[in-house]
Amino acid sequence: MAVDAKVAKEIIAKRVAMELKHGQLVNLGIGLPTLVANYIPKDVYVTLQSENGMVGMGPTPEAGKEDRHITNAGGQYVTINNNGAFFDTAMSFSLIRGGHVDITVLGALEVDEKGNLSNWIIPGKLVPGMGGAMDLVTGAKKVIVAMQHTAKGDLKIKKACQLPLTAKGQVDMIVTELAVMEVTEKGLLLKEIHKETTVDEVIKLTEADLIIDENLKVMDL
Amino acid sequence: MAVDAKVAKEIIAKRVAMELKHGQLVNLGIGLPTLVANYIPKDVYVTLQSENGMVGMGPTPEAGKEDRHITNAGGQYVTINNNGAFFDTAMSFSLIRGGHVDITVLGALEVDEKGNLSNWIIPGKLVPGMGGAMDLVTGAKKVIVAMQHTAKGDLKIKKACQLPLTAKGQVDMIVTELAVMEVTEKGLLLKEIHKETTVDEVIKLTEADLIIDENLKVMDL
Amino acid sequence: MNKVVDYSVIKSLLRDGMTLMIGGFLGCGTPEGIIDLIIEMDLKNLTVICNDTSFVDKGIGKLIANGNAKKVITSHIGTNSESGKRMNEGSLEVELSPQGTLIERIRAAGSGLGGVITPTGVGTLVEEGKEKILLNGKEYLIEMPLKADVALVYASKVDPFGNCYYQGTTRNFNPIIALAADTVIVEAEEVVEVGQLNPEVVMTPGVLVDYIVKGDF
Amino acid sequence: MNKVVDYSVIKSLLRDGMTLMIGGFLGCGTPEGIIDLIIEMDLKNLTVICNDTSFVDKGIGKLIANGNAKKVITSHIGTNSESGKRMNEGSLEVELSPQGTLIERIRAAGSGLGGVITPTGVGTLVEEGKEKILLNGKEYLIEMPLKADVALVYASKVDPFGNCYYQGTTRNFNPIIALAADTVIVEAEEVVEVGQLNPEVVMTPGVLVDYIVKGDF
Repeated sequence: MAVDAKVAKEIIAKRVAMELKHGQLVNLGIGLPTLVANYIPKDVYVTLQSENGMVGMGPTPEAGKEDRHITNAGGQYVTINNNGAFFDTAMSFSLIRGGHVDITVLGALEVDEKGNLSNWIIPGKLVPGMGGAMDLVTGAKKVIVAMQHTAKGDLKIKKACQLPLTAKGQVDMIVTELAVMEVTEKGLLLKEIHKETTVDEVIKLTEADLIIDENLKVMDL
Repeated sequence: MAVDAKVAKEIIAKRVAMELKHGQLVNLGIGLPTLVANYIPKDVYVTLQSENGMVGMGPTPEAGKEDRHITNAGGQYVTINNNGAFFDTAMSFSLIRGGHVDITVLGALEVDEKGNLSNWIIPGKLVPGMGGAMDLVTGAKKVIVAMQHTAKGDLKIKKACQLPLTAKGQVDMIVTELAVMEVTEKGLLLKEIHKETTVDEVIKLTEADLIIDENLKVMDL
Repeated sequence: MNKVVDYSVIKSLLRDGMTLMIGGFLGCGTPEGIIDLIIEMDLKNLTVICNDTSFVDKGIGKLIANGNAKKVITSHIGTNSESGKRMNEGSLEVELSPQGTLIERIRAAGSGLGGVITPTGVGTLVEEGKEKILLNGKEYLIEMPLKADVALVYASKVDPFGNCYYQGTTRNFNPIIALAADTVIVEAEEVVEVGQLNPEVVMTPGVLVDYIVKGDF
Repeated sequence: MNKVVDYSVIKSLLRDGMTLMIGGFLGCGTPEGIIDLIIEMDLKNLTVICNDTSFVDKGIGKLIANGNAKKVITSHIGTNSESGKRMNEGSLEVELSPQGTLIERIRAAGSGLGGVITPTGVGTLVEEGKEKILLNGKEYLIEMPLKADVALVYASKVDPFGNCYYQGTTRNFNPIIALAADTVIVEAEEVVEVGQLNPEVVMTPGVLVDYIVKGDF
């Protein structure tokens, strides 16, 4: 299955959106995870958090209506819904680390079959810092990694992460354009594949061992 | 020197008030310490904290003007000045334990020459609890014990507190109707006495050893 | 989302033996209607976490006087004669925690922190049975987090989503306990429409709140 | 008490080698005028504690690009290419702290707590050189408090006594750093009269503030 990045991201965002349940508090990471907001079903009301200090984050403001006092964790202008709330960073991370965030969706450089995640540093090359990612991954009730299955041919779903970890054993689910995998005590459980791929292709593009779910499904997008 | 409780308290409150400096944040305990507010010089602006959640506490409201949403740490109706602020208990104790309160004034059951204080429990007899006193005594920059020199003839200023402590070695100053004493590394330094008492009387009514200040003064009330 | 319910729903959420956190400081900022409901239900063996046990006839104090609590974790019981009496009789267990420590223990539980490192209580009875730690040459106690099954929160104003605003000193423990319980119930003086509360002045975000009941203050 | 001064007074408070905490999240809620003042003064060897190093041409980012800082304690430097470059060259020391840990370390210093007991960072590079503690069967890191000589706080509105109000997401680190520095300087978009801010919506009590300057935003 060969799709371009744009299509891949759309598949991933759509599939992740299906994980969100009515009433949940959700934190969407910068980049691909942000796209998830576009696919939340109309009958599912979720509250979006931005870790710089708000819940009830609304859409991007219309051009000319930006308020420079209201930005998201990526530094972009956003809006707030009329049931939202602003607060300071300490409160924001009380929500995050305290388990009040139901789902956090993040990208990854690497993720492995034990639920380890690496997404904040490539030593000697790229040192952006962890920002709020370590707290989010440690504190959120459910951690979903949303990323393209491979990076320019390199396999990102590892037997064991080689890069420094963001958190140990905290990932619950991995969603790529090819597959949906759950981290279980026995290892990575392949639960769904995209209709245009095969189990063999997914196995080939995954370094980690995969347990094939006996109820393996096709992604229902 | 024999004075009734009312006069004694007035002397103590007046003398403590002289310790307050312009711009300070001050917490006055329930009872006698509250009276200090009545004697703050007009040219000294201090901010009063109430540990239940405000700074800028104002006077008791006029009868009929009480707002049941505004009470002090003793549960009584109070007012707030127009430069005051309300906050939650966590913030209130960040101010207290974090050293932002310049002076706390409290009563004592016993206080000793090492600056130990007992004021929250008489085992088997009276167990009110420590409330915010332990945090106040531990966190405030300066701790002043304001109390009558003796209790029905019992000496309250001890060589060593017998009752369970509120905090260890945190008291800086003791003000009674008879004397002003400072806790120093060498022991209790007698700095001032009331004009109607004598050093001998103070020594007699104090179990702790007293070092007599070479500049011993008469309280200037 | 409208979380406003009536007291019959609140009734279905409360049970004997629960651990409750209740807002209020000497009765100011306490959800009185829910207190009365508990007394009417005559719940037993409650563990109550609160700043103080108020007065015999006010707020949390009524639960003590009525014998609903088997244990109270609090900073002060001196204003309620029933607390001391029942403690001495052995019918009420009292765990005293310094006020600043108590609120930080609740905040720690609600904020995913493993404990509180505080200087308060060092060298006193409070340190009994607790781990001590030396950091930068200073001694501290490690105090453990406090969680509850249900938080009973008072609010002056609430919108149907659960955003809370607290007037004056009613705030006290309320926004902190709203972080630290499995179920958060708000009793409010006034229920306002969504949009009536400016997001900048919301003191407890509605996402923390599960149920709202309109009180009669 | 009127704490409003002009920039010349602020200038007299700042020196080479100081440790500064500065509010802002990717430039939102940063006292830009004081940043420009530091650049004009060309202060050296500053230690800067902040959420992130912003962008090369915005807020705290300018201090990095201008070489005023010898060390930064922060959670993210990825949006400012100068931060990484200077770190690799060895002219800027970077201590990375997870965002939630960073703000709690500042809060701990400002609240008189001896440290922070957090699960964040366990099993990662963040735990290097730090004490670990096992509480209730779970592993935590003990993270140390962070203090500063001066906190540079942005406020949307301030009254002359120092009471601050933060609009929108400008709040971020500002109310917390105001607790943790010897001297607290507020740069505000608007200075309002005493009494204009409702005590219920004050987000930093004026008692914490030492100096106020009117900014030009």
